[in-house]
Amino acid sequence: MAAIERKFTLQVPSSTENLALIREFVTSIGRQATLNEEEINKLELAVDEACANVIEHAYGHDITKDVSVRATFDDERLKISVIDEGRGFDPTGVNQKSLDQLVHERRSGGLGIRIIKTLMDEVSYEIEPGLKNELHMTKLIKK
Amino acid sequence: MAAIERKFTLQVPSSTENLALIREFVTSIGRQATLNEEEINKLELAVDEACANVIEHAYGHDITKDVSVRATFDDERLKISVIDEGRGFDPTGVNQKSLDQLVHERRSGGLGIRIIKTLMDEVSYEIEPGLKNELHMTKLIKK
Amino acid sequence: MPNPFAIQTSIEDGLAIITLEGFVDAHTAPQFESAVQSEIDAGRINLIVNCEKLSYISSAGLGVFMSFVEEVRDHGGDIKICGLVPKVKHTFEILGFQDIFEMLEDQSAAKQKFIAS
Amino acid sequence: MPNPFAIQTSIEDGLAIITLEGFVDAHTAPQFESAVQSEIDAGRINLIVNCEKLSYISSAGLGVFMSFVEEVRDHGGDIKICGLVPKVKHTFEILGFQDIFEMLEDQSAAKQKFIAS
Ligand SMILES: Nc1ncnc2c1ncn2[C@@H]1O[C@H](COP(=O)(O)OP(=O)(O)O)[C@@H](O)[C@H]1O
Ligand SMILES: Nc1ncnc2c1ncn2[C@@H]1O[C@H](COP(=O)(O)OP(=O)(O)O)[C@@H](O)[C@H]1O
Repeated sequence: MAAIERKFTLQVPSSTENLALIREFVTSIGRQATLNEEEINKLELAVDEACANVIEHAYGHDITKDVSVRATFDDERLKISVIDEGRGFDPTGVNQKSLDQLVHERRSGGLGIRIIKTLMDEVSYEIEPGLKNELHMTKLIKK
Repeated sequence: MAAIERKFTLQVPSSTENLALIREFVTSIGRQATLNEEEINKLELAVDEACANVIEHAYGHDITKDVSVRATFDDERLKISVIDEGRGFDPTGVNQKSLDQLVHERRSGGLGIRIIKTLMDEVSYEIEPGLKNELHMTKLIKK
Repeated sequence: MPNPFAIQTSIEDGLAIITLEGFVDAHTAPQFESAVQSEIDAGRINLIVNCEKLSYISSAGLGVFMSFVEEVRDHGGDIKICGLVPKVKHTFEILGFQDIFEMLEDQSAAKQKFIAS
Repeated sequence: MPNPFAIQTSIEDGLAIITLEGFVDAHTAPQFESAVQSEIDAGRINLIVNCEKLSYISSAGLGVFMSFVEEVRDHGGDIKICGLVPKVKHTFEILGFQDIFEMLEDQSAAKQKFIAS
């Protein structure tokens, strides 16, 4: 018998002030999905990075906009999507520099997407600039 | 100049397991709305009671159903609604017993609605059984 | 919320001491209820509920106090509450629990009350 | 989350010790950044960031370490990190920060390193 899928949604104004709440939301879901602490920590960080990117890049810190986080899980996987209606971008066009390079260039950013891809099992973007941009992330639930 | 209204939504499966998350959601909003700690505590308890009632009474602990909490605030008031699609009830038909009576009858319940009405500044129900039941609560923001 | 709720029971001088930690809400109140029930089933009717580490209580938790107090009092016992932090104390007081329950500063004051009576 | 973030700076033996507490994320990282900037502006190029009470860091916080380290090293100084709890240490390691930054057990070990060099 397949497990019931459980669904969670959080929608908040686009402000870094809400990142702490987003993390609480995600860790609570991770716990219910029976992820272990280490996996929950990864999920928390990946979703934080995804939402921080939306707040900063998709919306340019416009608090009148909304960030949505949707999560579902069953016995096998936890899927989480971060959704915005902001400017969008071409994720294939972002070139990933090494940490050495970033340090050398005195950059304070450039790690977010790498973190997301490193920590989650599946990552994909669906971009429709100004309409709806979705970042889908999956974590497999190991038994 | 009127303050921007900020809007928050949380939707979770109807399970008491999610009450802790609902409380985190509400306290985070209370803090952003600049309520003081005592007012935040009241808000937290009132919304917990409202959601516990939905989980228990409106849905009879059916985890496939959803509980929604919506909040908006501006400079003057924080409005919060708890929404279900469950069986509904007639709030005017609930008779409020005194604590003495409840204790005498060895009741373990019967305090929830009283708590909500005591702690919030405005409370109203909009009931359409099986379709949409909404409990609207307001807390005034004192400067 | 790594450890939202914990409950412990110990027996000291014939008194059952139930120590609550974290959140008692509609999710965790059933565990509190069965802890009280166990003590009563075992014939212990003098109960202290130590709330020093209790950070939150909703009506589901208050209901546990309400539903057992008459029963233990009928048998000459009591439920006394101790160590409430201000936030939690306020919740008890909103509903008038101070008129029905004795609330003591700490566990030793609560024990003293039982011994003195 | 009553106290999600706090930052403190002290000067000991000519070293700037910045102590982080709680969450460093995109919301709080700017405060961390300006604390580091202040020390550098004041001519202090030997910095210890004490992370014993740091419970969470995201890339916004890591970026503060990244963006200043070359500048202080150019002037013969360094930024050393100490007291990382396992969860936070793991975040640093995912990105390879251990290859670029010295991470010490505690503040005295970090001070020792500066004095020895
Ligand atoms: N949600 C998004 N919307 C628009 N642009 C984005 C989004 N996420 C990332 N980007 C773009 O990709 C770049 C790299 O992102 P990232 O790796 O997270 O590093 P950082 O955010 O620190 O610059 C960003 O600088 C931005 O230009
Ligand atoms: N959201 C709801 N949906 C359906 N029935 C409700 C709801 N809220 C309250 N009720 C009804 O009102 C009664 C009183 O509620 P309350 O004062 O919260 O006490 P308790 O929940 O402990 O019984 C409940 O027993 C239930 O019959």
